[in-house]
Amino acid sequence: MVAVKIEGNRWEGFKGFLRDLLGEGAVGAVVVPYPVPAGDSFAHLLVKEPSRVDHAWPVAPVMTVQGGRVVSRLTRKGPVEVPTVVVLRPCELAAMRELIKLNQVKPQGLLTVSFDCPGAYPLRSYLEGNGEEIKAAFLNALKDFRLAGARPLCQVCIRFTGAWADIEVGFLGAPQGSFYLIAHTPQGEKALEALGYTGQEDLAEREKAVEELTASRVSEREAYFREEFGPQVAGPEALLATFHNCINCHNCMRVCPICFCRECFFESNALKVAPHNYLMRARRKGGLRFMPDTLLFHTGRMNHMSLSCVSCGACEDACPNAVPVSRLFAMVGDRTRAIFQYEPGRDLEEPIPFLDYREEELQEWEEPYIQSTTHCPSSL
Amino acid sequence: MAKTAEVPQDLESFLVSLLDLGAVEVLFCPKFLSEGKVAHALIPKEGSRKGLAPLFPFMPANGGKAVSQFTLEGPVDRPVAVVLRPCEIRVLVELVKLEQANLDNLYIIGLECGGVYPLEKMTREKGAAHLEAYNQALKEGQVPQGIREVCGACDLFQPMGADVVVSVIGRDRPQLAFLTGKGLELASKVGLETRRGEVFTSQSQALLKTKAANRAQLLSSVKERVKGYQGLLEVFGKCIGCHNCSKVCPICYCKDCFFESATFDYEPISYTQRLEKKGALRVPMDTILFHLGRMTHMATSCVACGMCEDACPMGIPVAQIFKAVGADVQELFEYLPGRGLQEELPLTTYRPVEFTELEE
Amino acid sequence: MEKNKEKKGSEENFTPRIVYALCAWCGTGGSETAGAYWLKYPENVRPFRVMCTGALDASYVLRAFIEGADGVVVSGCHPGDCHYNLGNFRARRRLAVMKEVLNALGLDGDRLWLRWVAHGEGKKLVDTAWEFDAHIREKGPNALSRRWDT
Amino acid sequence: MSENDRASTVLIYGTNLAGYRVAYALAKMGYKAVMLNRGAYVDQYGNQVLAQLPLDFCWACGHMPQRLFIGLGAMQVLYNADLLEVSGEPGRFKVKIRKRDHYVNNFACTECEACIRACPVEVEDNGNKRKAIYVHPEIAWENIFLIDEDHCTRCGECEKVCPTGCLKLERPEETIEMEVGAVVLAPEFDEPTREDLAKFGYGTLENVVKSADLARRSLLTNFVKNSLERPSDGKLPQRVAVVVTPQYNQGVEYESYNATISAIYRAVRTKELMPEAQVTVFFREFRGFGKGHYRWYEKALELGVEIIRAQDLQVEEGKKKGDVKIKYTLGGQDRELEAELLILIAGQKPPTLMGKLSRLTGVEADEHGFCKVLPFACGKTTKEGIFAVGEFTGPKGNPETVWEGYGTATEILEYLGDKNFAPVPPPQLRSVEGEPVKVGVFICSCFGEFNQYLDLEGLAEKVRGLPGVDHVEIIKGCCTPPTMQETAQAIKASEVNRVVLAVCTPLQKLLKYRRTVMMAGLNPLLSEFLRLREDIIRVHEDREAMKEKALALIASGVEKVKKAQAAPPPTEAFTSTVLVVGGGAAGMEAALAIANRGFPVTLVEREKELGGLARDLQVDLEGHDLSAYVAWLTERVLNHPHITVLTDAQITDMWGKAGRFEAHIRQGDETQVVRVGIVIPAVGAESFRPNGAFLYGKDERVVTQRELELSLQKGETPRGPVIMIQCVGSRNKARPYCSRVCCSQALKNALALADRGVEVAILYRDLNTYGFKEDYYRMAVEKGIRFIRFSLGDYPWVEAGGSLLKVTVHDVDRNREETLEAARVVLSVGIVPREDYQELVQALGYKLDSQGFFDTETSMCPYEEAIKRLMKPWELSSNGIFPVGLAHSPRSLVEALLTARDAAGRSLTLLGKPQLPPPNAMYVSAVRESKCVACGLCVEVCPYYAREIDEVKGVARVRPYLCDSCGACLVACPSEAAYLRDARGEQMIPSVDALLL
Amino acid sequence: MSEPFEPKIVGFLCYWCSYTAADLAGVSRMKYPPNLRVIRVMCSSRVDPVFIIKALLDGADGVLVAGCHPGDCHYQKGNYYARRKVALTKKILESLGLGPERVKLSWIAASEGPKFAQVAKEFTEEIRRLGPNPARAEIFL
Repeated sequence: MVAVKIEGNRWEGFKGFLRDLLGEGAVGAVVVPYPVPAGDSFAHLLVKEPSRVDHAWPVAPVMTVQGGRVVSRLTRKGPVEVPTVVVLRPCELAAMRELIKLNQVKPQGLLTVSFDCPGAYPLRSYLEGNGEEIKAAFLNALKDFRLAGARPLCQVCIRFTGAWADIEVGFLGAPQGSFYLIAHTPQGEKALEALGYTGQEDLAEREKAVEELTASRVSEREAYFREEFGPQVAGPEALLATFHNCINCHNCMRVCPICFCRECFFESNALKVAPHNYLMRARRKGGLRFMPDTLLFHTGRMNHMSLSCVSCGACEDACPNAVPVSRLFAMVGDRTRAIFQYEPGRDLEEPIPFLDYREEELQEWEEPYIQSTTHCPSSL
Repeated sequence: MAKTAEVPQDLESFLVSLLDLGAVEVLFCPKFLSEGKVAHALIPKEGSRKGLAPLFPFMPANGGKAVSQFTLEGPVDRPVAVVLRPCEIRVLVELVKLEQANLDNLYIIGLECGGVYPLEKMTREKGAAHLEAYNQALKEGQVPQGIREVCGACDLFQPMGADVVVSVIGRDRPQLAFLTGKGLELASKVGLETRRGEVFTSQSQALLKTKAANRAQLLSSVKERVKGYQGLLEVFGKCIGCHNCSKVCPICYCKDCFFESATFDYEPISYTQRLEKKGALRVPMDTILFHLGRMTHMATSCVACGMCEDACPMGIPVAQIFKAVGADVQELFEYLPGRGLQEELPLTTYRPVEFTELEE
Repeated sequence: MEKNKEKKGSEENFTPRIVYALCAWCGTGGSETAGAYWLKYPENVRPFRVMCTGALDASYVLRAFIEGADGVVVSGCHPGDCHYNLGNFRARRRLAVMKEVLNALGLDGDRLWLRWVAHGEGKKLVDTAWEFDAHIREKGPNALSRRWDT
Repeated sequence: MSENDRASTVLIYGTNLAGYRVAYALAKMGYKAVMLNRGAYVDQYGNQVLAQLPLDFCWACGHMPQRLFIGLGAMQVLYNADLLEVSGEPGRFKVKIRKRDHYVNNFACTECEACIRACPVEVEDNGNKRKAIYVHPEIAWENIFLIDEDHCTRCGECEKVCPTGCLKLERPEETIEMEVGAVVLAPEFDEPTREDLAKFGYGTLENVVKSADLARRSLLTNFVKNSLERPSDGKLPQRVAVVVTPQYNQGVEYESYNATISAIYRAVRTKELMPEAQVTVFFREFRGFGKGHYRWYEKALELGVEIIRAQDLQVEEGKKKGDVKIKYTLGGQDRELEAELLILIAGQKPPTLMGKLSRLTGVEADEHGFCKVLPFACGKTTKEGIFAVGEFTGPKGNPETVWEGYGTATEILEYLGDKNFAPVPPPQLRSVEGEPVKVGVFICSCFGEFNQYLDLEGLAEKVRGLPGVDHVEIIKGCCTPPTMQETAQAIKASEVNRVVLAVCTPLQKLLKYRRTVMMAGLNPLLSEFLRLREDIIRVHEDREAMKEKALALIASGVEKVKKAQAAPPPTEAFTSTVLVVGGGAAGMEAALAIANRGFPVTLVEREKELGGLARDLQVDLEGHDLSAYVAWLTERVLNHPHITVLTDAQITDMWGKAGRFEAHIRQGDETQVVRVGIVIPAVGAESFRPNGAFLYGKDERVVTQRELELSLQKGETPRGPVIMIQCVGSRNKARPYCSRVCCSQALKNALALADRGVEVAILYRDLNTYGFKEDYYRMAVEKGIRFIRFSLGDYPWVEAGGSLLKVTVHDVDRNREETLEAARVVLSVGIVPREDYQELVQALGYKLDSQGFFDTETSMCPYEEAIKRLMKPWELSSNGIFPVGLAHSPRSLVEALLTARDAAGRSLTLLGKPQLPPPNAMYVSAVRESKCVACGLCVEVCPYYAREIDEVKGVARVRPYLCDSCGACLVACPSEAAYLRDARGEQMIPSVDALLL
Repeated sequence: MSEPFEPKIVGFLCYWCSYTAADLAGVSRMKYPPNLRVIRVMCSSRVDPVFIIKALLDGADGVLVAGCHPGDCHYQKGNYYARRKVALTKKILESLGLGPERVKLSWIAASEGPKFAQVAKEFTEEIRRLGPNPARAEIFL
């Protein structure tokens, strides 16, 4: 492990580091968020020229396209041809690593850089607010790590460091006006060494800060889902009321980095049924909502991907009608993942739970049969 | 002049009577999910008719698309009354031409449309609050405040192709007009006495003029805004490529969008070459290609229903732009989507002599 | 069961719709054994055959819950005894996730049961049908399956 | 005798499992078999697996395919049959058989039970009432109709009502003669009698039961609390004892391979049901040497099962009424235990038929009374052309029994003439492409039987009202040849192209239903079957509700077929050559057995010489001359025209799947490419190296058994006592398996040392002298060899004091510490997998089991791999890879050769067929390429290696003949890219909806 | 900046007429500018407007679609559809101010080798006059 402390403005320093990586030829390109022409949003740019990095926003105030998805599009057909740095939020990195397991990202040639993420603003409030003010407030958050108005899920995020990246950019626990560069992998070390960084900075302060914040976030998250959010959505009544806003556009699925399918099962022929089927169901229920299958879509999707859900919040940002999708999925996912103590993106060797099994496990989910019951009238 | 009748009580009870008196077996109509939230609902005879919301100014999904989903696999085998806004009927007609819907046994009840509120607005502001002002504006033949831009500039708010037209603009109480044999059949089945009368009020006709002017103005301002690559990027630059506009678009009926197919998964070399050429490259690629490409696929049939703009998480005025471009290309082919089933889709027909100016 | 009837007098007429998902080998075999011995179980329990419990897609189960079932019970070969070697180990994981998704959303994962039944275990299958029927009667109707706004 | 003079049919006497396997293997190789059944029906005489396998491990679906072959005409079963005479010579025996057909021909019976209703005779049977004609109560997967001859009055009522004519009260006894190429003796298992078990109180004490009795009692529920109720008073016992009887009943019964694990398993299940109960298991030694056995043993200890390794044991009446007192000796002390219920795990008796069959056929018995078979062969008796298999030749494990069937079939081929069996080709199917969907529903009335339970007419009327149903018809049946014909005609006449059959039981009759649909020219993918009888008529009472349910099931079927699409069964080319990797004894054996049938085999050995580990072997415990056999084998292999031997060769690269592998083999500087259809890994294994432990490697007086053996061969004799330590590197957390060979090796060497007058002590945990090896154990005790038992947590300690080594051991039986002196300490080291397996495994895309050997996953089933898996009818389910020898699992040489013969047999069922259809014909999984993004989830979950990623297209691909259509892939695929051809998403969702009608 | 502008033009030529004409032009050693890069399609109607737009967004300075003369299509009416498609594309480009003049439709029969050379030359000149496609350098497209 190589860990160094960099003095100076964190923002400029981070960009400077990326620029140096490009400039020193350690890599051939960088993927990094960048302001769009109108300046009102950000898009990922694949950059070759070091000078362009000056205008980049490695830590963007909003998540427009989930970075994991960007990397997937970039490498789905094969690994990058030039060594490329990808700057990702921790949740984007987790998604990318999950996609490696799913063969949707080819990691060869990629050098991942992630950072202590202060969270992101809801897309909608960012678009409607005063861009410059928000940007300023956001840059401030890199200092004290408090982002007022951040997305609710970001506020209870428990994987907010870039510890799974090749190179982690650490703000927490670093003295003001400085930050850490920490290489976690041989590739990361090589890249740092190429820039002349060596040594092993004492990270005790940082580890303590991360630990404390994690601990408080864990309890906040748990409390938020149990006390605040959970009761708002739990149960048939509340859940359906939550989905009354859903317009069935499936955009949550479209922007989801984990939903890598080319065609969603819930948009496939499987659900295209004849008119009499709709009528039959309508008769049973006293009516049938159109577009149909809202609940099936959401719960079905939870079964498909909640184990791999990285709680990035992209779905909620993309929902045109304010359904708290990301929180629903995070709440459910926290519980389904707990069954297998699985964490998406944690370990590339850790198989996705549905691919794995133990011969003796989960007996508590089976219904025991200890004694032949007497219900059966024609008992033998 | 047509056979008309005032609704005896309110529109909802007329619709219920269609079921009760056996005129139809099923009703397809917007219905309240909860306060201020509606969805289209398939209501069988024995179903619950509480909370019908035919006129609620809100469009969570294009009703034409909903009917298409209902009848995609084949015709319905029993009479169904479908309550639709004009743009929804036009969608339905287009989709029938594209073999995506089936009109058999459908009785189309077309609403004279005052426009609907944007999705966001409705959800955030609990839209019902505007209802009174909205109804007042319609009564006076005005454009209600705050409705979607494309609705404000819609001059096709008087339904075409309906069996029954519900006229509301300039009226205290909706009036029904029975325009087809099927429509009259409904009238007689529920025992409505009809008389001859105008389908639409003079206020409605006046509104038509206002809206036509709004339309012209909207089209030119939008075109000005997106002009050239610069303009295009100013507007579409923030597109996040979610393709939700195409997903909610009733005309984009494809099972798999071309732009999501493997065609647009690029080999690594594509990125390398482009990066070499330009020095930087937006990833994923094809943000603008998607919009322009989609335009070439569906602009001829775009009915400017506005769903795409509602569904855009980035607030891009997609519907306005597509309406503007759609207007141009539809004019080019003298085609109005949804006007009639006999009108052929522009790109599946041709005339031996046309567009001679393209050739030297 | 007698007790239930007293307690839920108003719902005495409630006949739950129950889907019994069976693998094509042991589960179906169990129901054939039940037939061979003329063992009776409630008529409202309807078999749904899949090749293997490991081939029971979550979407089938959810669809049943949303479109009319009050309960779904799944039976197949005992662990270690799957016709396809290990389908049931995977099925158990999937079932656990299905139940937990339902639980997390307050949709009562207990309306979904998993119990292994081998080919010869006709009575076990019948017992399960009775037990599950009583269990669901106790719970009452599944709210979801009667809602138009799903 | 020339090939043309030989007969092609094989006579199989008896119906034990190995016999079935022989017939099944022969059928697959193209030969017919006649099975002689002494009984009136299938499985009247319990075979080994039936007797030993508890109900929780169901093997019906594994056994059924073998039965299906009877239906296909490959096997003919004679009932109530007896062998009268055998004459002639190998290749053309004349046999005379007396037989009388069963009253009810099971293969023609529709199981309508009209006969039962018609029968006027009521019989009281064990507290239940039944008729004089009744269904066999114990065989779950076939409804076997029996006539109780003691009570039957021959009134003929049953025969009158039988709609199919399958019931005939007068079945004449006939004597037939036939010519057969070979005879296989496969009589069934002999259980100890009541008298044999009398010393355990069986038959005298009410609460002493056999495990098999418990099984019978829990027939329909599996093992539950009710199964444990005491026979005397119905009380649930709180103190349960389990005794493995053969270990205390020497000379009377033999210990089957499953005995101790059965005891452990029964104890574990009891403890699981009643955690508060006290459960005690008695045996002398734990002989769990199968895969996964040791894990169950540990589980028992974890759950608090008490295990007592009593040296001797007696049972008498307990103090409290109904209780049982077990008096036993442990460490020389007498102790006792009172139990409320005693469960006996009984052994196996020498076959009673031995004398008779010996007289008839000339086969010889061995000293134990079992049929004598020749070493280094499979099922060969002392009489040429007559074979003996299964429990007839001695106690067997399940895998051995199954392997033996295939192995023996390969031996038999030598004696047979031309192939005489080929399955009937499927009927011609018409294309329905472009036709509008027309659904026909055919409701079976079972010759009118169903009418009394269900208003079929009314049901048909309602079905007519279902949307999209074009034709409804009530049929008589579709499971007997005439009704199949009639129904096919009806389907044709109705001009429908989708068929729903509402019938009885698809598991048994599925193939007949599918055939009926095919006879109508339709692809069976366009049809669906549902069960009016098993799902409705027999299990319900409320007629209205039954009709409603029937309608829902039919509606569900209708919805499913509406979107069904036809597709022909895919076939794939198969390369009929074999690659054997490893030239040890097992590899050579497999190569030779295959090459003898004329198929080319390439054998790759990385060393310069063939023979592997076996080169060092001389004789085994039983005295078989191993070195002579290995020498003979090597000679044959090197000179065989169909075997290419590549020594000093290495596989540098390999890929592919069953049917077409490609291997690059380097020999010196040259590399050649070999294309084969089957790969047989025979790469052997290694001995555990106990580096440093017990002073091994530090003190030269500490040696392994193998080293001792080599020095003994050289004529060296240790001067002073020898101490052997067993289970070095085996049966611990890291290697939780028994290496199986070390106890025999230790005994062999100990006996040799004793003969030279050396004092020997064997320190052991459990002495695994399974089967007849027990004799040598007894011999060792007689010769004064000491046996001291220690425990897993307390291994002996070796110190290098003075001239002799000092070994300290804690004797658990006597609970005392003892220090012994030794001139040699001999370590019995286990067999461990080789580290270089991984390369081959990766190249083959195969998996190792949890113990690191070359078989796929071990199973939860403690019975040495689920029997079902062993009996998989589809050989290719292991991706055309048949591991043999030590690479498969630790085994003695003779046992390892058996795995080789099995692999050869499996290969021979496939080789020579240029095209292989998938096992389930058209019912395979498939890929919608446009939806697939090559995520690989389906590849991972496929249990049969049937899926792979096509790197060029970037999509998944199915290898159809590996696919057994389980559907794991379609569930793993979150999209609709993976699907089963008969269960597409668009079929399943509407059918769920309709089910809830 | 200093480099002289050499237009890049994509030509979609129908197999039966225009591609043969291009062949003929080559065989007859008629000179036409090297700027035209030819993509062969079976019929001009195969040219999805998306192809044209993709070419323009990828930096092509001009797109030429050429096929058989009206009434002369090998597939009877493909070129009529092609004409409508090109008209549609040009209209969209016009509406959005993206320079419809960068797209050209031309009917060139198999025998019209000289015409092909001439069209190529004229169109290249026309594009040269229009200058580089502004999309070329745009990184956000």
